[in-house]
Amino acid sequence: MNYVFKLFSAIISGIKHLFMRRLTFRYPNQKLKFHGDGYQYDPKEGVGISGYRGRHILYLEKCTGCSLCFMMCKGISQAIQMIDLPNIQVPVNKKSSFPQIDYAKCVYCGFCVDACPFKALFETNEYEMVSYDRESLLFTPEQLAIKPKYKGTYEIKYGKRGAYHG
Amino acid sequence: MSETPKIKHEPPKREKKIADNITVKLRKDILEIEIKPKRIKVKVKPESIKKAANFFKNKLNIDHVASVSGIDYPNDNEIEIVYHTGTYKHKDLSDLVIALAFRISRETPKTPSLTEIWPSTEFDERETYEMLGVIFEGHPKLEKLFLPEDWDDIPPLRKDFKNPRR
Amino acid sequence: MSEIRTFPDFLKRSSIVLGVSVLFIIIIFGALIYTIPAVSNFKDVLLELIGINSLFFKIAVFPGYTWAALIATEIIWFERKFIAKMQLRVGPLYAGMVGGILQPIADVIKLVFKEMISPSKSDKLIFYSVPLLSSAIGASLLAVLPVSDGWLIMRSDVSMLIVFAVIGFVPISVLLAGWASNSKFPFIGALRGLHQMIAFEISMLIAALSVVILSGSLDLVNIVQAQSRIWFIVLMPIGAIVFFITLLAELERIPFDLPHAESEIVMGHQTEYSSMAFGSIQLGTYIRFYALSGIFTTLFLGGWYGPQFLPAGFEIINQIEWFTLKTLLVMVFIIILRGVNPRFRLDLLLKFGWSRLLILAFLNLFIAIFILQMGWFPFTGGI
Amino acid sequence: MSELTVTVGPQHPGSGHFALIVKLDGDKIVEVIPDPGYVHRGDEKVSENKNYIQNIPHFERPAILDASNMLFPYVHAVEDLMKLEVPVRGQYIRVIMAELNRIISHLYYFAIYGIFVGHSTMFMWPVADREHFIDLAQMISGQRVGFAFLLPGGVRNDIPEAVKERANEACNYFEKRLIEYERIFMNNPIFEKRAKGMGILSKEDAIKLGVVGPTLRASGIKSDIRKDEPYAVYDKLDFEIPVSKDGDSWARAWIHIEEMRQSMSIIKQALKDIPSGPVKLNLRGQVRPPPGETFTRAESSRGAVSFYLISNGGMTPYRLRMITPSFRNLRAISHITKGLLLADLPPAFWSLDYWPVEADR
Repeated sequence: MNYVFKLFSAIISGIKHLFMRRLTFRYPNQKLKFHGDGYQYDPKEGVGISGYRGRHILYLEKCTGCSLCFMMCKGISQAIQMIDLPNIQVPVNKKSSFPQIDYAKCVYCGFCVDACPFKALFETNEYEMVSYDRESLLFTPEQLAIKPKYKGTYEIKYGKRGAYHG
Repeated sequence: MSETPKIKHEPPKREKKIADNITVKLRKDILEIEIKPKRIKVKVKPESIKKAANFFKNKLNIDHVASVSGIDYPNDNEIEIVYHTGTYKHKDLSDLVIALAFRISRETPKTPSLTEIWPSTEFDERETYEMLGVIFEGHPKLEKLFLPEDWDDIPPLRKDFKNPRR
Repeated sequence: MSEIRTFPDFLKRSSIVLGVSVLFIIIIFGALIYTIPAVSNFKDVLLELIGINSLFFKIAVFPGYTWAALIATEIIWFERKFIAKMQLRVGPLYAGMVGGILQPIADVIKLVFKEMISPSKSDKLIFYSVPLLSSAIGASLLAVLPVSDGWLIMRSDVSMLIVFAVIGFVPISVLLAGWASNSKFPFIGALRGLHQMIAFEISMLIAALSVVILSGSLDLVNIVQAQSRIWFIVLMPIGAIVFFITLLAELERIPFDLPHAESEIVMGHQTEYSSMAFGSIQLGTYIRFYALSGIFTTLFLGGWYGPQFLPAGFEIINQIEWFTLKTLLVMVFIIILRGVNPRFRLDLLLKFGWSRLLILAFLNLFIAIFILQMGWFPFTGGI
Repeated sequence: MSELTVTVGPQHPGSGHFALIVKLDGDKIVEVIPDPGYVHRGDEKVSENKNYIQNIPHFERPAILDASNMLFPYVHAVEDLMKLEVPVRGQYIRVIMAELNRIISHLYYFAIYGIFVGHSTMFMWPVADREHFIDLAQMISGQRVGFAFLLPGGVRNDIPEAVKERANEACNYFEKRLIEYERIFMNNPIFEKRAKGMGILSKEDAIKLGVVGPTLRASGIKSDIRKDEPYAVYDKLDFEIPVSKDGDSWARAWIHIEEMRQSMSIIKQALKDIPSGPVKLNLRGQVRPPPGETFTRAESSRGAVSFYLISNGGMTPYRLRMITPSFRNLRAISHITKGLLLADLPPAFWSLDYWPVEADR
């Protein structure tokens, strides 16, 4: 008899969920809201500023080409390469050497941001970088310098009929 | 542990007592004994490892081995084997880890297996065998565990092993 | 850059092919019906052949194969949607206007255009005859399914026996599928299916037998008529439960889906099937799902009986409505059970089947005889 | 009767990235020989080529669902050698992340358990409910899976204010959901039939084999590193350790349910008690411990994970031994599956929460 009662309570529990809201997040139509503008790092305090760790943004005018991010990434995922771009003239960067990031390899740990002492490399909210070939995932310094426009408005909300993305 | 290492200057009493107990019973076999809060490391002569292990099991209520680690010291031409042991039965000692260490020659790394005393060492000893080439005599199944069956290089955790891809 | 053949492109092409062929069939039929009326004699023949009262219409359209196939495909959609709701997800969404209602049709189109693969050492004849057999078993159950008083394909004095004779073919089709595939998982799945179905079939027969004893007839129409006052589920709840559980086992549905348990034996006897061969096995399974739910309705839930809410003259439609409604409710309940239960294990299942269900079935048989002997059930033999 | 040898895995729907060589007598299991190593990547050797910061994303990888718990003993080991005092707020944030990770990992356990016993709803619910906690972890750390959040000397960043409210809401919601989990899965008679009395690991065997974590506690031994050897701020928080005496598959699943309850209570307490202040020491430059050796432990979601770190004062570890709970629970697989039926093999070994990548390292 105990079995029947337990089975019955399981069925009731199942039926109850027919009246709950669906949690499914319909991705291409809905996009998640992140707080902040992405992960940043304050070299003076030595502490990061919380935010989503997505695609990087490179401030070309601040980058000195010191290759500290390259040194850090060498032991993690080898995604960063330093390349010379003579057509970009930055006063602090005599050699015009900038990082180039391969997002097919990047693990988004953000230690390159921690390694940068000049606030030149931050991370942003953008994460949509799908392509058919690996070459398009290789982001040159000019591409990294573009500020992404990410707009997400959906987040999990808790209502009477359960949680949902709204 | 990391919390308050600076406050405790002298070795803690409980650990000191256990260490004294070990020193008295195994005086002839011990080379060195290190005491830290909640950690004791006993270095013994390689030939008396079984005696020490039996003493640990029967007198100190050490009932399991957490790990068997091998460390390669090419400069001393020795391999150090460390058994980190602990106890579940003895409630007061549950935070204590007693390490049983000994060094063997690098050319002929042979040592008796402790699987009869602690069955929990079986896989660890197999791993040490394949990673460092230490032969545990009397082990029921001394075969490769993680490495591919056709591995024909020197054991990979030896310091003179170089990753061929680098 | 090589040309990438994207999916929508492929779908477009295949839907064009399908659309053209459907259009072709419609034109031919239209031509047959509307251009030949000059020959009035022929028109009468044609009407007799495909008219609404003809046997052909009943078999092919309603309540026969087309209707059952429609219900089967839509119950697949409904099951996916329903289970999805229970599991806090959305299920099919994009095909069709309302909640992906055309998803099963898209699936069928996909299956039709897939390559038919068979294992190299399989017995080709048996291998490809199993999908046909599976569909045929489901379809032939429909023949005796009494959807209403005056609207059924055939009426036989022994229609109940026909039902069980046809169900008896299911284990054979499963075994043939497993054997002909010449592969490990299908064979294990087939043996499991065989074990399970044989273990449960006897209980099923005995549970149905008690219904026959009470109603005094092997004719499904008479059985329904015997329930005009009181349903058999009220008189014999144990029998109804036993029959329902054996029904689940017969349909290989969770919690008795051992013959095709994914985490254990991949897809059981259906593992090696692909394309429309797989599709027609699935279709057959779902038609059988509908038919057996209909049998349960007939035996225990009073068949077509229910309050009349359509005006007089529409009795048959009313009956059909009630029958369909009850059958769908049984199906929904089976789907709910799928949502909340894990899978049995074979030895537990056999023990359950032989030692519990059989005893319960016999107990129910005694109850039925007792009720009959005490004269508490006055409607034996129909009204 | 002749013995039949069946290899389950590594390409079987009922195994992970490892193989089980099963010897069968009819349908009964005579012996199971686990064959790990399919996802071995030599973490111990690789770590000798990386500096102490570069090792952080790398050491999460063995158990990516349990990232923060895996890093806990590693950062402790480095801090122990460098004699660092971590700010209290940083310790609290570490504990919050670790407990979030524990819930995420336990929910994944239930999802796979559901699949192995054929319960599709029990696969979907935990996957859906993980979303709440992954979302919280993403708010705190900025990543959804591999957080790389714990550093020697503290944590990467402070938690945003909004987390407090969201975490409370999520925990309150999930506490109600756990009751439904019990109704539909744990107390389902069919699941009870399949799990109760299956894969029993007795107390003596558990001690002898040196298993850890929920597996150990299900066998009746009250052992949890968080209580035995309180690290971070676990001694300031009030929580219980669920213990069962049965030692069967059902008991192990039950321990997971109760631990999720305790984790939520810890998260709530920690968010309430958290003091203000810095979250990280400013180490200014490279992390470079002095020569020495240390052995640190932490309780991950699968049990005690330990790091044995030997430094010679260089930029990289001289030798780093990583002892993961799955590797220690691997010893129990052949033990608990003896005498079961083949159909019970996947649910029985999964009840140990065996994670091949973590065991192979």
